[in-house]
Amino acid sequence: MSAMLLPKDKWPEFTGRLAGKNLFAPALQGGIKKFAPVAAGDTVTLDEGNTTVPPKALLFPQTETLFRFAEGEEGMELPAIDEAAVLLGVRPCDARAMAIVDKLFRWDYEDPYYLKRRELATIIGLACSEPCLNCFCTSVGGGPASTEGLDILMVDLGESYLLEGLTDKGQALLDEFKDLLQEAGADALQRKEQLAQEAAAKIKRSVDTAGIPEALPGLWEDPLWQRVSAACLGCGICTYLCPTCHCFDIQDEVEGAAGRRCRMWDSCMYAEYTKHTSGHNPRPTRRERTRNRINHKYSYYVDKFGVIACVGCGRCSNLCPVNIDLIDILRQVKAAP
Amino acid sequence: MTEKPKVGVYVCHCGINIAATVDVEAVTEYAKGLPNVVIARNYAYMCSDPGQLLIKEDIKEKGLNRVVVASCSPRMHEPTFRKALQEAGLNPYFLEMANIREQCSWVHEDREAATEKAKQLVAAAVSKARLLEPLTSREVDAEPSALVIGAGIAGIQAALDIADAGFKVYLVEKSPSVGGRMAQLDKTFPTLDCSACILTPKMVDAANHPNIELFTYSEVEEVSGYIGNFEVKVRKKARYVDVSKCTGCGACAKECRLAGRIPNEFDEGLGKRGAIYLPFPQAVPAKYTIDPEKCLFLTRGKCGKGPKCVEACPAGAIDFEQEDEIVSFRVGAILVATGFDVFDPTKKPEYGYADYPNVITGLEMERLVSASGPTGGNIVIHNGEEEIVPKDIAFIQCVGSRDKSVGNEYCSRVCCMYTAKQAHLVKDKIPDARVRVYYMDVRAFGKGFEEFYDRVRREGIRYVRGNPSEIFRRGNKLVIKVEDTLTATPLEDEVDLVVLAVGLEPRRDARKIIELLRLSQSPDRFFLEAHPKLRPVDTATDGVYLAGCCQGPKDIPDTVAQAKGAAASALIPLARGKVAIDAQVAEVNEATCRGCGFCVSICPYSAIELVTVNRMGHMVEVARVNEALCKGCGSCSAGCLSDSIQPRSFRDRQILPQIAALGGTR
Amino acid sequence: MSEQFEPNIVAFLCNWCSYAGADLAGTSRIQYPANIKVIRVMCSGRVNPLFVVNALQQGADGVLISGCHPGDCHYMEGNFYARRRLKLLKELLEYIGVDPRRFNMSWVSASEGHKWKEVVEKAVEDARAAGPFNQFRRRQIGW
Amino acid sequence: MDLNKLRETAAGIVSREDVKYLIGWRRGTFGYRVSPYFIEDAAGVEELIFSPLCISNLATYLTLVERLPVPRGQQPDERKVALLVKGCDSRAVNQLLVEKGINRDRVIVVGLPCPGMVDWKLLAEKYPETEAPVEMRWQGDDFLLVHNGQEIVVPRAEALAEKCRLCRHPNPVISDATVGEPVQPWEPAEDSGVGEIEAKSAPERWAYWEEQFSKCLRCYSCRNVCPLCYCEDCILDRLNPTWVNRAFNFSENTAFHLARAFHLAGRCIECGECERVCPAGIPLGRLNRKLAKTVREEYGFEPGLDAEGEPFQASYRPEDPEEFIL
Repeated sequence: MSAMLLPKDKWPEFTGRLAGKNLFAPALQGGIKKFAPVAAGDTVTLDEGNTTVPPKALLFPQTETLFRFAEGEEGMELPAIDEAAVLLGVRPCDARAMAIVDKLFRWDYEDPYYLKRRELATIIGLACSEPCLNCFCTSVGGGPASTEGLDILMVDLGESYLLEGLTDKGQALLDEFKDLLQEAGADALQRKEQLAQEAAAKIKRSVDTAGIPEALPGLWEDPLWQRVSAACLGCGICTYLCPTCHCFDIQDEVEGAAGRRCRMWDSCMYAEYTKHTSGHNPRPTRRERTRNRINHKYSYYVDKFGVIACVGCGRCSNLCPVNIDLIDILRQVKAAP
Repeated sequence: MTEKPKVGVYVCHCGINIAATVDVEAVTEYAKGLPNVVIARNYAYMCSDPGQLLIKEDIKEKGLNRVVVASCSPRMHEPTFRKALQEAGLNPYFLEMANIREQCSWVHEDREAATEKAKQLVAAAVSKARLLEPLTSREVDAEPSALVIGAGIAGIQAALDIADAGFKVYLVEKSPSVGGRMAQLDKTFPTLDCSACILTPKMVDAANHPNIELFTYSEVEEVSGYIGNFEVKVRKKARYVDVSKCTGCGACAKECRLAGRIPNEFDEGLGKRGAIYLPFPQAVPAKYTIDPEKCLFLTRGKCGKGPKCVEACPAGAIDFEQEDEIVSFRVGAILVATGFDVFDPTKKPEYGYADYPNVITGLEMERLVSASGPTGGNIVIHNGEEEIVPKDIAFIQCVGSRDKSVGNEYCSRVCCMYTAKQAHLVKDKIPDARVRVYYMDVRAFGKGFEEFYDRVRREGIRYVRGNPSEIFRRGNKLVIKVEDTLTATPLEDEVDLVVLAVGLEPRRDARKIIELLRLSQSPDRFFLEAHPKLRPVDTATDGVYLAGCCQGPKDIPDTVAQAKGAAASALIPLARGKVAIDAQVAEVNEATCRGCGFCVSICPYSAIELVTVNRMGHMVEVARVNEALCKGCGSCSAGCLSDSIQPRSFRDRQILPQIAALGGTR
Repeated sequence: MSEQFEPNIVAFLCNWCSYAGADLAGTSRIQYPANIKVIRVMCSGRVNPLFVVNALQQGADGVLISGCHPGDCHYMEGNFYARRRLKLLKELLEYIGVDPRRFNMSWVSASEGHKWKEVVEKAVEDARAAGPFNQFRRRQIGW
Repeated sequence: MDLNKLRETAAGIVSREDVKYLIGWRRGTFGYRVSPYFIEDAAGVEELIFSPLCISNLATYLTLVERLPVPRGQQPDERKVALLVKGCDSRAVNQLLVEKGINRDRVIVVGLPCPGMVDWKLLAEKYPETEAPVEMRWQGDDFLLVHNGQEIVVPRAEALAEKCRLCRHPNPVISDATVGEPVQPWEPAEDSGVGEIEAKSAPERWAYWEEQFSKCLRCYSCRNVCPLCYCEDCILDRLNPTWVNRAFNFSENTAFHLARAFHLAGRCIECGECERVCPAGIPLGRLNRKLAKTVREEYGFEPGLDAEGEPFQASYRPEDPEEFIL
C-alpha cells in the first residue's frame, strides 16, 4: 500500500482518465447534489459538504431489476452486472456506511446484486475539512478521515491531494496513475492527521452514544417515542437518504404476458411497510415506526453485527421537514430514566 | 379462491361483413396466443343458433369461464350472447365483446390495418374478460301504471290498450283537448273515411275509461326514477274554469269581449275564437279554457266593468283565482306520443307563403275542406275583399321534405297521399276546377295508395313533374314558375290557390321531452328508437317507449300500429309486476372510503348516501349505493379520490388492462 | 420518402351517444382511419382523467374522449363532470409540456356518424403531427 | 404578535376537559428549524411560539394522526383537537370540512392573522444555520433575526416566502378564537414561477419538468405533508389496480406527480408545504398553483374559503368552459 501525492494541476488529467473508468462524482443536478456519471472532459469539483443522495444509490439502486420473465419462455433473464465503476469523492461517513451495509448483504444470504456492484466499484474517499452543521460522525465511531469502506482515501492538502491506497483494489488503481503521482512523505501524512483533528474539532453537534444500545430495550414503552414522533409525517426522507438504510420492497411489474421482478427502496417509516394483508399493522403508528428506526440502527444492528448502523452523516436531521432530529432523539434516549 | 380464467375467443365473420375486411383467421390465431385464452375459433355467424351452440359446447366441454365474442357492436348483440352464456350455465356477465364490425370492418378499407386493429380490440377484450366478475341482477316491484305523454291518436290508442289490459294510465295532453293532429284532418287517405268520425269515439272512450286518468291542458314537469318506478310530476295549468262545474254550454264564449278576434289554433288560424274557448266542437273534455295570454282580465287585470264570461256562465264555473296545480304519481312505464309540427313554409320564401294569403299549407287546406272548419267545408278564398271559389288550384309537394337546404333530408311519408286526397276533395267540391300537382316523385307505397293515386289521376288531376322555382302575383292570380322535367318545358302556371304539401317535423319543443326522459335524436331530429329494426318502439332509456310521429313521420295506420306496439312493450313490466335491476351498478369499498361525499354530490340519481359504520371501534361515515337507484354511469367513480366506488364491469382494474392492451404494452 | 407515422390513439366513448355515433358511422359505412381504438364506458363521466395519463404511459400517442352533448347525457350530468375534470387534466398536461394535440375531447351524439369521422380524423392528424409519444412512456425505461 | 396572549389562550383551551391537545409550534433543535408541537397541558404552553419561521401547516395533523382499533368494550377518544392556523392553514381546515375529512365539533381553530412567513433557505446563504436555534420576529414590515447573538433586520423582500408573496388570504377564514389583530392583506405578487413556465415552449416545458420529475425520490413527503392528501389508502400506494408503479423512474415519477397534482385540483389551498418539504427541491407549488390559477380564473372558484361550499371536482356549472371540446 502506498501514499501518493497528486498535485492539483494534474487533477484535470487524473479525473479525465478516471472518466474512462465509469466514474461517478458529486454533482449538482437540478439543484440536488448527488453522485452522477462523469464524462470525459467534465470538470470535477469537490467542494465542501455532502451529497443529498448518498452514494449507496449506486450500489443499491432505488429500483433494480432482479430478473425478467415472459409467459411461454423457459426460465428467466438476469440482468448483467459487469461494469466496473469508480466513485470519487465519497465522504468517509458514507464509505463507512457501505462497510456497515456490507455486513447485512453478506449475512445469511449473500445478495448477488449488491455484492457484485460493490466488488466492481472502487471507492475513492475524500476526507472532510469543513463538517456540516449536523455532522456527528465522531459520536458513532467515525471521523473526518475515517478509512473504513474505502479503497483509497484522498485528503486535500491545499497544493495537492494525498491519496492513500487502502485495499488491493485501491492500490491497483493508484498504480495505474503512477505517472501523475509522487510518493508522499511523512510530512504529508502528518499534515493529514492534523487536518483530520482540526476537522473533528469543528464538529459542532455530538451525542454520547455509549450505553444507548443497552438502554434502548428498556425504553420500549417510554413516553419519549410519542413525543419525538408526534410531528412525523411518515415520509421516506430520513430513510431513503440515510446511507445505511437498506430496506427494499419486491414487486412484479407485469404487462400482459411479460414482466420483471424488481426491488425498490422501502422505508420503515411508511405505514404500509409492516401492514399485513389482513389490515393488521404491528407498527400501527408513527410512534412504533420511529421507535423501530432508532432501535434498528442503535440496538438491533449492534446486536447482530456489533456496530451501530448510523454513521453520523446528519442527513436525517438536516432534511427532516418537521425537525425530527436524530441527535436530539439520541440525547433524549440518553436522558431517559 | 377465484378460478383461473379460461377464456374462449369467438371471431365472427358476419358473412362477409367482417371477413371481407378483417382476416378473421389471423385474428383467431392471434387470439390463441393471448394470456388465459384456451380456445379461439371463428364462424360465419356467431349470433346464429349454430354459432351460439359452439360457445355453449365449449363452455361445457372445455370448461370456459370467460367468453370474448369479436363481432358486431355490444349495443347490438350483447344480450344475445349473455343469454347464450347463461344457457350454458355460465354467469352472463362473464362476456366481453370486441366490436370489429361497426367500429372496424365497416369503417376501414385497408385489410391489414383493420386486421391489426381487430387483434388489438380482441386483446383488450381478453384483458378485460379475464378480470370480469360474476354479477346477479335483482328484481324490484314495478308500479302497475303507465304515463302516456300526448293524447293524439297514438297516445289515445296506447292509453286505451294499456287501460284495457287492466292497468292505470295517466294520459297527459298539453292542449285543452285530446285528439291531436288527427282531429284537425277532414278525410283520411286512401279510404276517405271521415277522420273525426273514427277518432271522436276513441277520444270519448279515453276520457271515460275507468283506468285512464286524463290530464288535459297539462304538461309533464319532472320525471325521475327508473323502469318500474318512475316518479312523475305533472303541471295542470290553470284553465280559470272549474271543469267540475263547466257544462260546455258555450254561453261564456259568446259573451267574451274578444269573441271572434283571436286566431284559432285548431283551425290553423283560419278561424277565430275568443279568449275563453273550446278548441273545436267535439273537444274532449268539452270544457272551456281561458287563454291567459289573451284574456283582458288576466293580462290587464280589467275587462270592462267586469268579465262578461263570469256573468254569462250559468254554472258559475269561471274562476280567475285558479292556479297551476302540480300532481305527482308513480308509474312503471312511460310512453311518448308527442306527435309532430308541420314544416314552416316561410323557410322557403320562393313560395311566397308569408306574402300571399292564397298560398296555404296542407294542414290549412284540411281545415278549409272540413265540414267543421271555418268555412263549413266550402273551399273559398279571398281575392281582395271578394270571396271567391278558386278554379285554378295547384299543389306543390315535398315542401320541407327531401330538402337538404332546410335541413330535412327525409321523406315525410304522408304528403304525397294527403295531396292526392285533397286534390280529390277539391275536384269533388269544385268539379270544374283545374287541379295540378307539382311533384318530384310520387311515393304511393302503402296499402291502397297506388290505387288511390291512380284514381285521382283518372279524375282529371294533372301531375306535373317539376319543382317550382318561384311563385309571384300577377293581377289577381298567382303565377307558378316551374319546369316540367319530363318534357323539359319551362312553364308559368296561373292559379287562384296554391297548397303547399308541407312535411312533418319534430315538435319545436321536443328538447323538453329529451331532457325530461334522457332521449336521443336521430339525424332527422325525431326521437331515436333503441334499434331501427328490432326495437323500433323502445328507447335507450329502459321503460320509455315511443309511438307515432314523435319517432318519425308516419300515417295514421302506422301510428296506431306503433302505438299498439309501444303499449304492448310498456305492458311487459306492468304485467310482470317486476323489473330486473341492472347488476352493473356502483359498489363501495367501505374499507377505503373516506366518506368525503364527493360521490353523493356527483350522483345525478341520488343513489348514494353517507352512512355511519363502525370501523375498528370508530364511527365513521362511508358511502353506500342504493342499487335500485344507481344506473351504473360511473361518474362517481371518476370523482372518487380514493377509488373506493367502482361501477361493476367497468372498474378501474378492468379498464386499465384494456388501456394497456390498446396501448400496445401488452 | 419515409413512411408516414401512424399514431396509436386510445379513445373512451360513452355508451349512449358517442359509441352509438361510432356505431352509426359503421352502419353508414363512413370510412375513417384505423388508428383509433375505442374503450366503451357507460358515460364520459366515468373517464377518470388519470386514464389519460395511464394511456400515454402505456403506449398511446394520443387520447380521445367523447361524450354526449351538454344536456343530452343519458345520465343527465355525467358529461358536465367529465368536461370539468378533463379540462383540468388538459391544462396540466400542456403545462408540463405534453403536446396539446395528443389530447382531444368531443361531443358526438348518437346521430353524428359524420362528426365522429371528423373527430377521429382530427385526433389522428393531431397525434400524427405531434409524432410518437416518448415523453413519459413506460417502455421508454430500459427495463 | 403578543405571545403571552397566545399562550394564555392556548392554556385556556388545553385546560379544558374535552380537549385532547393543541397543535402549535415550538422552537426547533437547531438553526432556523421550528417543530410542530403537541401541547397536552397548560404547562406546555411556555414553549409555544408564533414567529416568521412557523411556516408549516399544522392542519395536516388533523388527519395524519392514526385511528387505532378500539379494543372491545372501550370508547374511542373523541376529545377535541385544537390547532393554530394562519390564513392559508385555515383554508385547509375549511376544505377538510367541505370534504368531511374532519368533524367541526371535534376541532377548535385558533386563528392567527399572518403578516407573512420567512423562507429560511433564502437567509441561510448569508446567515448560515447555527447549532443554537435562531430567533425571528416581525418588526414593522420586516423581519428581525437574532443570529449568533446579533440582531439583524432582514428586509421583507429578502426573506418572504414565495407562498406569502402570492398570498391572498393572510387572515384566517375560519376560527373559533383569534389571537392578534387582522393584518392588512397585501397585493399578491405576480406568480412569476408559473408565468415563467407558461412562457416556455412545449419542449422547453417538458425539458424543465423532466429534470424536476427525474430527481424525485418518491419519498412521499409531498403527499404526506399535504393537509388535503389524507386517504388512508392512497391510490398511489395501491397494487390492484396499479395506477403508478412503485418503480423509480421518470415515467412513473411523472405519473405520480400528475396524479398528485390532479387530485388536488380545485382543492389545493396553496399552503406550499409540498414544495417546502421536498428534499429534491422540486417546485411542486408551480404544479399546484397552475391548476389553482385555472380554477380561479376560468371557474371563479377558490377552495377553502367556505366550509359549507361545494367540492369543485364534484360539482359543475352548465356554463363551464368547453372551448377545448370538439
